[in-house]
Amino acid sequence: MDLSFPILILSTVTTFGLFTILLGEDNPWFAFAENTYVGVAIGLSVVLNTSQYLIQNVYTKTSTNLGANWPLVISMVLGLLMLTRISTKYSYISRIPIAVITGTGVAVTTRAIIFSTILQNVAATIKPLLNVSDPMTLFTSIMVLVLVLTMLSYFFYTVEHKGALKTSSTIGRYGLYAAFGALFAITYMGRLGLFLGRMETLLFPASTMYISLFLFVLVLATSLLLMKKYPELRKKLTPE
Amino acid sequence: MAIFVAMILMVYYYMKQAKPPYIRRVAAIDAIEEGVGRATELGGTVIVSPGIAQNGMDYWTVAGVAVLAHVARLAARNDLKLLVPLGGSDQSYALTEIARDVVEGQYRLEGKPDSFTIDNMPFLSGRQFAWATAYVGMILREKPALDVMVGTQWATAVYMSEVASNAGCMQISGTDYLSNVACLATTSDYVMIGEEQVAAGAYLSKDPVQLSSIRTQDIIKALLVVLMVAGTIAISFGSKIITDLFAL
Amino acid sequence: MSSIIKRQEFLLAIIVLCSVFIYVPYFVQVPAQVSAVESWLINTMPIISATAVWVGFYTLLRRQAVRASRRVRGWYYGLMMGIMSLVVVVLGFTVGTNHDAFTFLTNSFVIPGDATIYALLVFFLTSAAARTFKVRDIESSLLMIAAFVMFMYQAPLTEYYLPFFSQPGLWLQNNLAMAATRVFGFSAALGGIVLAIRLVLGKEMGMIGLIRRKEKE
Amino acid sequence: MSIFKKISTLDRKWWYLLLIIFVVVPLLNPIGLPLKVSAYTKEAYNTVDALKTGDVVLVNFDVASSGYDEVKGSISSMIPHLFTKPGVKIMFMTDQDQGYIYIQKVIAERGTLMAGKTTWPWYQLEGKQYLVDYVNLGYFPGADKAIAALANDFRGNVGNKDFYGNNIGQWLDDAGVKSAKDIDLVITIDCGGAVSYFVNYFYLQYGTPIICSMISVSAAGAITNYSAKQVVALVISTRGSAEYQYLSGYFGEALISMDAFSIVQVLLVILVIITNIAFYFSREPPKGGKP
Repeated sequence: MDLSFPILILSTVTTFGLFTILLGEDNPWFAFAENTYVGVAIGLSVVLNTSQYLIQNVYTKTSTNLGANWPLVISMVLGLLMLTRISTKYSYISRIPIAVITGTGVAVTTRAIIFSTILQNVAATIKPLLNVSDPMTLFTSIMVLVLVLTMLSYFFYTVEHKGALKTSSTIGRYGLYAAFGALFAITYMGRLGLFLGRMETLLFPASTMYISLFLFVLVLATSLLLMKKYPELRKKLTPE
Repeated sequence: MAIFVAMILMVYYYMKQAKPPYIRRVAAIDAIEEGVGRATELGGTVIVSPGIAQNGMDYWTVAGVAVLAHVARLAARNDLKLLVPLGGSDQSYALTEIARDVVEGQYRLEGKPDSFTIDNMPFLSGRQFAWATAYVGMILREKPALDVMVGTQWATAVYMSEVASNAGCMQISGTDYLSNVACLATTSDYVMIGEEQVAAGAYLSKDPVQLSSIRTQDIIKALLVVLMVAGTIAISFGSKIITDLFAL
Repeated sequence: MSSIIKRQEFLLAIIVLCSVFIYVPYFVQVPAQVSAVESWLINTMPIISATAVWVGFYTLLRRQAVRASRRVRGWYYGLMMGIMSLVVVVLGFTVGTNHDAFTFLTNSFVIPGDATIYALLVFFLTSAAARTFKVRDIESSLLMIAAFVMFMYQAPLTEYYLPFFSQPGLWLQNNLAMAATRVFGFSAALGGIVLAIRLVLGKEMGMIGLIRRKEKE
Repeated sequence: MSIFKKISTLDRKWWYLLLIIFVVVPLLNPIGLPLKVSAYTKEAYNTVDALKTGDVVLVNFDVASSGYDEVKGSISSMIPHLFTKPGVKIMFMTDQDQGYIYIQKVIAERGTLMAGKTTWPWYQLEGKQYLVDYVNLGYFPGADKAIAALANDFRGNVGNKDFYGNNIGQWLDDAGVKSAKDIDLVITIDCGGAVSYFVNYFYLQYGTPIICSMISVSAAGAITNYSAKQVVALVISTRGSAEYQYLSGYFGEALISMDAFSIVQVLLVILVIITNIAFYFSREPPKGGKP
């Protein structure tokens, strides 16, 4: 069965329904798009996770070779303890897997940053300042060092910021905000590319464009009408 | 390893000393109380996200939970409606239950266990964009007075925070990568940068023992500054003594 | 038994034990059994998480059912969400994820939804820029100027006609942004390490909330 | 109310409307504003163009639906360009569960079914046929762990089956792929961070040249890799895609969108200038805290 036409209609409605958030108020289109989208997404999370971790990992491995994979049974039991959250009486048992996951999770992420973030970045900041022929390279090395040091000084919390530290932390703060500007622009460029890509799927080929245009006008007009002329009806048609 | 052990000892030492160090105020963290105050005046609602936990329970997420616990306690004390939409990534399911447990615990601590309703902390899928859509849907309908977004927040944080700002919400946010902090700096009223968020638990506790652990961070930062300056001088004169130290 | 589990020392002991098994093999050579425990712990995390999703799913269905039975305004939207998720779960475990019915639902709602929200971000960034990029104080001015230079460098049109923006733009991208990322990394990493230590010492506030709850009862 | 006051308090809906107009109009009527090709993209084009008979290329699709729109331009030009190089053997892989969809998509878009075949993977593109000139190795879960494993023991981890269950052992032997060392070029299309894994495990171990096309959020990190010469070339986001399409002659959507791309960014700059002038003349006390 060829479902591409209903998919096209529904996906375009979802797209424009979600676009109506730009009008700044709730309306039936947004509520419809939101609730169907979230509903399917929840189902998808349940299905994908269960099949990926519980079926493919635990079930397949333990059913084929229990002897080598018995620890996975303990994992599964720990996982099942999570289900005690549903009961009010026994929910305290769920804190055992919570403690396991917290202890492990924090430790795994922390141990990696000692090397990857701190040591490697310190090493990368250290650049020779003498006998550098290219003035631009020298300028860059000095600026990076100065910026890193001043920005770092902005993050001193237990020393009062006065005197030299105040100057330094102020420079650091300014540097940080300038960097924010640059990063904002870079991010903007990326998001713009995504938006253009999305618009292209709605506009090309021409047949899609007419459907998109029709649905766009329909969604926009009804939303505006409900917002401006029939606020009571809009209220009635949206969830609280 | 040596650094790590030294740090444990240092933190422990400072905690034992329990001498309250001078602490510079962090505007974004102080603003939480201000925001709750504002929400109380408006008789309104508070919406909080402890993050999407993209990497499971990492330190960002635990820090986010600490902030959530703080807001939850203030909300319980002031009888505010606390909304916590949960989900956002395939690793967020454990966080969902942890957050519910922590908030419930805070309500009990304030002696109001009956005010806690788990339905105000719904699970809204493990897909970032679907979760964010439901989040903004809640903002549109409930019109909260304060929006706190911490922990791991990715691209959708800008979406949520602009809708919240449109709805007249005060916003405090913090996240785990700098490009996003930059975007949030333009959309939010207050933004936590780097360790301001990670160490929020310590700042919030107001307990001298805990505050001392911040001292340790500063000492290591000072050490890094010294190392970088010394390393630059050394390498400028052709010695690799300090850079070799880092080439592990 | 229940009194043991309720004690905070017991939970703290689990956290410490897990931490030890994760940290030690990373820094020193250990016997194979210890690293086996390490990888078991890492494998266990997603399994616990994947089971927890069912709790979330259950609470969601219950919430929507309650709302529907109380006939709160717009209850049918919530019911639709609940039914949709239930249908997807049933389809996923019966006909499988490659069946037409399943892909119909994902292609109609989830795929366009994801792409749309991502595309919407540019609108929000635009209005945020219009609101914030004002010469109000030094910070916001710097923010604006840096962004201005980057835009001039990034847009093909201005880069072509106003090439003098390329050099500073490139410099901002490669050096200033990099320096800030580095410092952000330092700061957050130190915070993270200290947080990890505080967690092991039982001082982390969020988790203490979790542990202390039963004491007051 | 003065005009300035009006502008500085203008409802954001008008901004949104302007944005839609300035995107849709140039998309439907491209005018072809000038485009300067950056060194990053030029180098990517030259590297692909310089491939010789017998070279083996590994193409990784680290592509997910959320970021696809940003890299689809580089996919739809770089892959066909790669296929035009005679005698080059191509292996596709992905480290995303949905990555295979996009591999099939690019091949189906420009390619045709092979004679007598009706299903995947039997497609030909630019004269290259499946299981003769290219194969799809499939999905390797586990992010950096997967890439590390591939680098250490390529054949062991790939096995003898492709994504569709065909036997590719002989093909790999004929192509001369015994280990990761035999790969002459890695192309990775990144919506996540796969390039850093390839740098760590392929470049640092074997010196394999890497070309990376990525979404702009990851650009800063990838440029650091490029400056350190760990990556030979970059195709950055939509802009880089358009440049590649221009160079390779595979004109497509990214190139069309460049007009809108320029116009919107200039529009934003102009709007910011206008609001600032308006703000200056209608100054009101700043509300709220610091940004």
